[in-house]
Amino acid sequence: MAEHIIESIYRFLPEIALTVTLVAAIVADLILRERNRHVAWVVLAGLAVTALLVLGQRGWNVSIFSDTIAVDPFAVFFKAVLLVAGIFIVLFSMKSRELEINSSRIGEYYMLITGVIFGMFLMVGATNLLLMYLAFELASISSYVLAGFTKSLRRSAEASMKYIIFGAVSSGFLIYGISLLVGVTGAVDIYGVRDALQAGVEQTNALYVAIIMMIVGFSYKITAVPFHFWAPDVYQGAPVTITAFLATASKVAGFAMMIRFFRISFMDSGVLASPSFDGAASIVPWHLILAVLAAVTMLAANLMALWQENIKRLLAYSSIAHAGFILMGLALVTDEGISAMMIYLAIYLFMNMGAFYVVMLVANKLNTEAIADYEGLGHRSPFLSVSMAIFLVALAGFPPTAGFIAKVYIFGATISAGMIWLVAVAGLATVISLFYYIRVVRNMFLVEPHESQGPVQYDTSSVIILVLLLVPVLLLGVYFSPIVNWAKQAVTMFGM
Amino acid sequence: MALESLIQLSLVTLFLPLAGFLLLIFFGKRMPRQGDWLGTGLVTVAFAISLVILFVQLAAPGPVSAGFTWATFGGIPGIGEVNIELGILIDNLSAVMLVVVMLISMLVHFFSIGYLEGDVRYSRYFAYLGLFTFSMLGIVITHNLLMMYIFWELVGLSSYLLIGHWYEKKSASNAAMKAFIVNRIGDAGMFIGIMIIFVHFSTFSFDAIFGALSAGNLPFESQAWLTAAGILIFCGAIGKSAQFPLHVWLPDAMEGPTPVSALIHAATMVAAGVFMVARLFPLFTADALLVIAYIGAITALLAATIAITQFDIKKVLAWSTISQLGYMVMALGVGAYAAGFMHLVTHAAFKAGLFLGSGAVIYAMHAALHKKHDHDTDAQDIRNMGGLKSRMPVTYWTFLIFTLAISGIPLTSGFLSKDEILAGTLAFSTLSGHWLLPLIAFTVAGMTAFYMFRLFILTFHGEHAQPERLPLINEVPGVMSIPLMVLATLSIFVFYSFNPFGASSGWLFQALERPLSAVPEAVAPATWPVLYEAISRVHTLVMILSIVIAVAGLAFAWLVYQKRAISAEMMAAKMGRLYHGSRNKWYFDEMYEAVFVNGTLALTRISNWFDARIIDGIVNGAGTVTQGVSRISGWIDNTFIDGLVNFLANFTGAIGMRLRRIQTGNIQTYLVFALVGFLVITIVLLTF
Amino acid sequence: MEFQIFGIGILTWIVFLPIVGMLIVLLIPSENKNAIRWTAAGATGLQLLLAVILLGLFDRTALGINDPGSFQFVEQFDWIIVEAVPWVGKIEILYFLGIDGLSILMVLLTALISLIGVISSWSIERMVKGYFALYLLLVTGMMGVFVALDFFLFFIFWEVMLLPMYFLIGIWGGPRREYAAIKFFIYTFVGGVLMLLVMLGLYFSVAYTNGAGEQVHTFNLLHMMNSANFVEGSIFYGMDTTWRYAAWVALFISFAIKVPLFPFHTWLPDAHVEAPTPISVILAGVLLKLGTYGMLRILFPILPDGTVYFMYLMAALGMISIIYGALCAMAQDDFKKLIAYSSISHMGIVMLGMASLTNQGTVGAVLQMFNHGTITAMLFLIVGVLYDRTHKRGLYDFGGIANQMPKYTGIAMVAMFAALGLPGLSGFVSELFSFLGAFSSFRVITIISVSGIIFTAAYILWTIQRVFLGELGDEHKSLTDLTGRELLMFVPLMLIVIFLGVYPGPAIELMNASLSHLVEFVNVAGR
Amino acid sequence: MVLPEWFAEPGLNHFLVVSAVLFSLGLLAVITRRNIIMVLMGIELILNSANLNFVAFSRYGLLSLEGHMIALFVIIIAAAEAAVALAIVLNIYNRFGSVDVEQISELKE
Amino acid sequence: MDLSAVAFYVFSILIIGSAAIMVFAKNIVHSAFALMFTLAGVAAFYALLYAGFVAVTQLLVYVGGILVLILFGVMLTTRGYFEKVRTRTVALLPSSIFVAIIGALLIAVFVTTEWSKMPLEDGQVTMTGLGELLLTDFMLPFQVTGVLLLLAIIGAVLMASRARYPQQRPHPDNPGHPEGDPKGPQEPGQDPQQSADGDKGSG
Repeated sequence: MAEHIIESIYRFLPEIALTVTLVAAIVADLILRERNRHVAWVVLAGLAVTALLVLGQRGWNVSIFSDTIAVDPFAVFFKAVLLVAGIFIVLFSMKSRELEINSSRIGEYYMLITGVIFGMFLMVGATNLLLMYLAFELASISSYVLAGFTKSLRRSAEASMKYIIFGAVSSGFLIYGISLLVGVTGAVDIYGVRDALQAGVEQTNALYVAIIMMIVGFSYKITAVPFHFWAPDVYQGAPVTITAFLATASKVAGFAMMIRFFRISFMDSGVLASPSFDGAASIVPWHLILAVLAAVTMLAANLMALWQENIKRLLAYSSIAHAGFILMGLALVTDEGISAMMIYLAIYLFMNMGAFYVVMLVANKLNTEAIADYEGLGHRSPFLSVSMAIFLVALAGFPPTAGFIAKVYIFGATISAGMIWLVAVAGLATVISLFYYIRVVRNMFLVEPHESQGPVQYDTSSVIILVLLLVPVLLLGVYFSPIVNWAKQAVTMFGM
Repeated sequence: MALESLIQLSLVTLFLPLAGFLLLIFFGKRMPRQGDWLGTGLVTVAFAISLVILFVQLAAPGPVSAGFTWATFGGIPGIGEVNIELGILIDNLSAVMLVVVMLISMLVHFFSIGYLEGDVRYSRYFAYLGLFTFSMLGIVITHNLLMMYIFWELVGLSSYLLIGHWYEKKSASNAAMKAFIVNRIGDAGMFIGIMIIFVHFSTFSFDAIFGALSAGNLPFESQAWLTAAGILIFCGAIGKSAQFPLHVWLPDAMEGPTPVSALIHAATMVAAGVFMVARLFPLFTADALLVIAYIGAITALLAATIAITQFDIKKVLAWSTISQLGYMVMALGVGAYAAGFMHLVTHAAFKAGLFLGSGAVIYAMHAALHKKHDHDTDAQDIRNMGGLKSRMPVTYWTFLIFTLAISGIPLTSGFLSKDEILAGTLAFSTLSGHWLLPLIAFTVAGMTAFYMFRLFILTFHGEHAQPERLPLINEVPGVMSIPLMVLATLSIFVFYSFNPFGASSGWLFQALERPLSAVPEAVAPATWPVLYEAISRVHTLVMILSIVIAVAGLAFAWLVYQKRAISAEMMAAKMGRLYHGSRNKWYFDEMYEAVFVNGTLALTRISNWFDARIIDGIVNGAGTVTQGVSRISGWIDNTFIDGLVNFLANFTGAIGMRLRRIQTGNIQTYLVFALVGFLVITIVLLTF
Repeated sequence: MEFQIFGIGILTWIVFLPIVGMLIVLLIPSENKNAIRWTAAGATGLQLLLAVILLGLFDRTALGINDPGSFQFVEQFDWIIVEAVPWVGKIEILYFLGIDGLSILMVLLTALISLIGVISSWSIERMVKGYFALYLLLVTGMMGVFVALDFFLFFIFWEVMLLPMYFLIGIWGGPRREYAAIKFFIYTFVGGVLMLLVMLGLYFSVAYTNGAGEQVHTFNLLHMMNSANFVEGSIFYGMDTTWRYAAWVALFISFAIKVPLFPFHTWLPDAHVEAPTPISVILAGVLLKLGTYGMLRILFPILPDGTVYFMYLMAALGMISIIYGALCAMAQDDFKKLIAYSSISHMGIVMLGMASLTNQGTVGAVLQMFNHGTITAMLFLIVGVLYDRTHKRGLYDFGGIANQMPKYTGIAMVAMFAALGLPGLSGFVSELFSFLGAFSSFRVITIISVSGIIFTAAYILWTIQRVFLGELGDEHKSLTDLTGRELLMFVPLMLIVIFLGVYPGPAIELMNASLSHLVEFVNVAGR
Repeated sequence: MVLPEWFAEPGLNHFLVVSAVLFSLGLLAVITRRNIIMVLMGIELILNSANLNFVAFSRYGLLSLEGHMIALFVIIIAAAEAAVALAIVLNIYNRFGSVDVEQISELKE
Repeated sequence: MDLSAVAFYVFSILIIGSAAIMVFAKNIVHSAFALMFTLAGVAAFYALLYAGFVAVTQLLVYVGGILVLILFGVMLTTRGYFEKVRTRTVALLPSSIFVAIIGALLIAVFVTTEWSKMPLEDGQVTMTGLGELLLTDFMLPFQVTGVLLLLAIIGAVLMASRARYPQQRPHPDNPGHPEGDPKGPQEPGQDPQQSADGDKGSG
């Protein structure tokens, strides 16, 4: 046992590094006192170290801490993605003017960011149902606070309130579902669930309820319609850095957990849908539920996005819609689909982050989030607008941006799995999505600015951050074999 | 002379006018005298060459042709090769036609030097004449259908350009447009006919097509298709030769300069249809030829009835041209091949003469009116003329010869050819029982004599409408009168046959031997020996009849207009409706305007409306979505206005709007929706 | 055939030269307008030079289409390789360029029209830098589509064109530019999505076995054309299946939108009317050809069963486009809009010729694509010249300018009569062969279509009458004739129009082998 | 299954039924009570019902001590969540001067 | 019906009854006390289910911790004692029916399901066993819970506290007023009394 624990600890170094970072941040906050914004550097350093450690985990495929958490290529892939998101969010936060409203507490802000990342790390690796729930809560609780970080703003306060209520109820559903699943299968980890399902489960209805309740819990995290309602309000109310974080990293982690759960417990057990539900073997058409959720999500979110006036809110709906696209991959019950999801998530991270970053810069300078105020921006700040246009175009899925590759893979996997109706819905949704993305682009470029509006200035570091985001969005559009290969290999070496 | 050099000579003839066109269009304005000498000179040279060609060809044993590959299709493994050749065929038919075209063209060039002196676009005019001559020659000397069609259209273009020469006048540009479009209608038919031929035979060459037909290879293996092809190709002739029902453009085309009318709309281009039918004669089945004959007959009669009541000197001549073209077409239709074509040749001379003569009259009238600063009087209205005999003797005498020729009075060329046509129709009716054809032919002959002399008398005899103007009218200069004299000379019988009462012994008739029909015997027309026999039987009768009828017509006109023994007004009043119908060209223009022009315009409006309202719907809606939320309400209004597809786009947007409303801001509402989602999934899953 | 410059293949050069130009343009300070213009002219000029070199070296007998050995100037590299994983074989996306008889004329046309577009853009004064950067990007997209032989690459180039076009219309366009731009954008985007779906379906259905014995999924168009490469059990496996027909329809719509065929055409008049002159030229001159080119390159050989099955549908749509376009054109008061509708009509002829699946028909169609490119480019330039001078486009605003601007009128006449299909000018030749080909496949449809040439004559002549003939208005007495720069853009086009009208043999010879082979292949595979 | 008999001996099902009722009542509190604190109390009920399941499954079902373990963790998480939630509620009260859910709905369409 | 059955019914009535009171009570303080009884009842259930340790924890943490927290919350969010304690309940009837459906569904599923049973003996549940589990299988969750609690404390303090360093630095990029709230369409002006950093609450 002791060796196992030592071994486990060795395999657990990135997470430990994150914990250390958290502690270091607390200490730094105490030491630095009024210069506490420099905590960001501590966190950045910690994340960098973590990144190194994560890189060292490549190729590992072990299950540690008595099968509670897995360190496999799949987890490493997502950890890498989450770290990138985390690093960018910290960078964003250092540039954000909005956060200065509560600048005296900025130390805590970075601690909570670290905590969220830690929780997400656990989410992507967790194979134990309890740990899944714990990680879920860990990431959530910190997020609730972060959403309300600029607490003197009414919208921020409201956002955190809505977030926590919806989140708590959803996690209630999740744990209730877990309790039933545990009761039905008698296993507390997903391998046990898999084995039990393989052996056959008699309590079909209870299993149904359990799975549906868990899907409700997951769906909240990944903002699938109709469990997405919190998202637009929270995304709009939260500080833009946190919105970016929630819209990307949080979703990525949610998807990772969901994929692992369904992949191991259901796909590996060979428990797929069958037309008859009266058989003794418990067969849950979970993938059909997911498919319908994905379709509804894509359509509803895109339709609702059409009329938005607030850019953050628009991006919120856009990110909900993207969740729909991504969810398609899981509904296919193929590894193809899962690898497509991974590719999509990684790419989605960059383009969405980029869009939010521009939104933040604009808010910093112009103090506005209204889409109407983006009119003429293309003439006032070409670089910013062109970047924004590229991100939006990528989100819409145009070649030669990475967004196109993401769509290609997810659509391709869906077609390959034969779910033509789903891909047709996705195509329709894509067309609808064009309307609102292009509207922003139109405002930026096709409308002349008023004469009183001068150019918008930004500093070099902002440009560097933007370029760092632009490069992958463009590069992955024309050369994407590394990420595709990585994703595919990660899926191949899944779990145990 | 080697026969190959015929080809080269004909190429030279062909390209000289083109060279004239190109030089004049680019450099004309900078040349001395705007380059009229260049155009005229080149055409004169070309005329000389064409004469050489004619003599060599008449002496030669048979036709010569040569071609080159214009385009090649297929030819890869598995697919046979299709070569599309363009080339030249010189035989008696084309050699004669070549000379006719060049001669008239040359004379018209000379005449134009006087007639168009001082015109704004003087060099442009000669350039276009060159272009026309080139195109016309192309039709004449080609050895395939495609090239014929190509030049066919080019002739239409030059006609368009020349009719519209004075395009500042709305009526001129309208007439040009009308000419082109009406011709296009005929050409479309011709194009379809050519397609039928080509798609089956994979060649455009006359020889190859006739050869294949003779071998019993029919388009789509059907005689009906062959007949259809023939009739469709003939549609081209209907357009170009102004046959009923596409005859409406020719009178309007008189808006062009008068020499142009002489060249294009009397002598050559309008005869191209006749030439084409002659050229493709072996292709036509008996049924097709019958259709052709009737079209010709109807045209001849229709135009003649209209010509009787017109007052514009050029319009009368225009209708008479149509009528004569109908004659020629009818002749070919009944199988009187040589007669029809001969009439083309003789008609070319005297009708060009008539037009040039009328041009001279108009020129003189115009000059006189100009001197009096009278801009209201119509220089072309014969009611404003009269008594010109004394002032324009050369014109008078030449005009008289032309009028006699067209009326078919013996000793003229017109008598020779018309006589043969009448004989042909009568012979045909004895063979087939279509007695209507000779009836029309003879009636028209009488009417022609009548209306031509009506024109002649009203113009040159009697009192001038405004006697004080008469002294101002002067004879035209030599450059204009000499062509008239040349043409008058050519309207004498001796140039065509030494026997003034029988063309069939003349060189021209002999040279124009009717080709053998290539169509299967069952649908072929009566062969030439059979028809010739019938003609021989009726020939004497016809000759007597035709002379009687022509003289009767002449005499009647003399009585009415010279002697005033019968009042023309009273006759008109008695005729009542008939008179008005004739005066108004039987309302063809009005009818076409109402049906086709307005119909098309209505169709365009409908299409446009459909395009803007119905089809455009979806994107209208879509575009509005992106144009901003600020206009939502206005946009919703549009929902109910725009079309069906628009509705769909709006529907999408509306769903978006509705869906948005559930985002109330109340967290508990959200939870309820989520719970509903949960409940629905659960119930669905547990129930099914 | 190999032809390299600095070790890089000529096709890569020809595709990416504009991108190089774009980067240079981006580096030039925006005040330096002339340098930017000259850079663009240089890039497109070099491109044209390369295209002419291509033409010179082109082997007319090579078949191309589905025969990998006979493509010319081929450049083939692995671009994206995903190694085999348990559930799916090796995946490859190629950087695969090459031309055959089908594309050579299109490459030439693109290069030519691009250069002429730059010359015509000289008068653009607003945001010159952005304009030319986008313009050059657009040119790369167009050229790329014509030389790509990998579906993925093709699609990328296809979509790359969209955004520059949107901005070029949306920023530099006329008063309703925004509407026109979005309309164009949405239409084409819908087409793009449909194409994407079909492309992915094909990709999963097609796999070939490579030298190493691995099963490789590929976007290589040539592999897709081989029906033996369709994996058994995949969605597009077999012949004449519902899914194959569905794919055919989807792909057809996506191309038809670009053509544009009735009833997918309504973006065109708006886009044309609002676009600045050079963009109209590009749009009509090149962009519309992409649709028909795509059909010949992709739709016909990959889904021959659907092509044969839906032949009559295509012909009928072609027919409707011809007549409907002509009728709509006749109803217009706006010169530009009229030409836009005439494009619909003329592209209908292309469609009709292609649908016939005959040798003459397809050759005529491709030739018509080329000729329509040159002729309509001229027509739009003609409108542009007038618009530059008077800022009016209404057909009733003019009259009698023939005397005032003789050179201009002469050139306009040539262009208009070429559009009308007058023999001796290039338009006739291609219409002739299109109709001839079509007639052997569809008699009634072709006969009805031929009536379209009458309407065409009507609206063209009417236009000539209204604009050039008649009395010259006083306000136009000061109009000046063409400048040297303007002549520079017209003269080459006019020479081509006349040359191909008089002697089309060489042009036909260029594509004869490939298109014969295509027709043969489709007919054999589809029946 | 005869009813009285079923009632006679409370087993797994009985506890689960109580848990279901608790769960429903929790939901009811969450969606009907306008006071945020009441909503939080409802959430506590939901968590309790889940916990009850775990323990019941430990007692009768396939689980053994793991169920107890999980229940313990859930209780702790519930506490943490409650603490944060109440802090957020206090913040809300400071901003809005009210803890009525309905009034805190400025973020909406 | 044995003693455990009696106990079961007694406590279940207690739990459900007080939970119902909690949900339906007008007065929030009443609700809080009703919640206490529910929680205690659940603890009793745990005891009935041989989960003594869990029962104790439930009492300690819930009744001792969370409930007190809630009561504090109630007091801090009401102005003056029992003045505005009464809270509204809206759409009670439809909501109740709706929730009843969910409940009925759950109950139906639970009742009709034949559960696999492996009853636990009383003796199996030992503190040692729990402790061993905690240090072996549940080692990681145990550790993670620590982090979670730490973060929860940081978060709760952050949300409930006033600013530590009232002074503000101007942003390097923009010397303007840092308070500026990016204007969203739904962001009305703030209540001056409640404006930034005027936090009255305390953790």
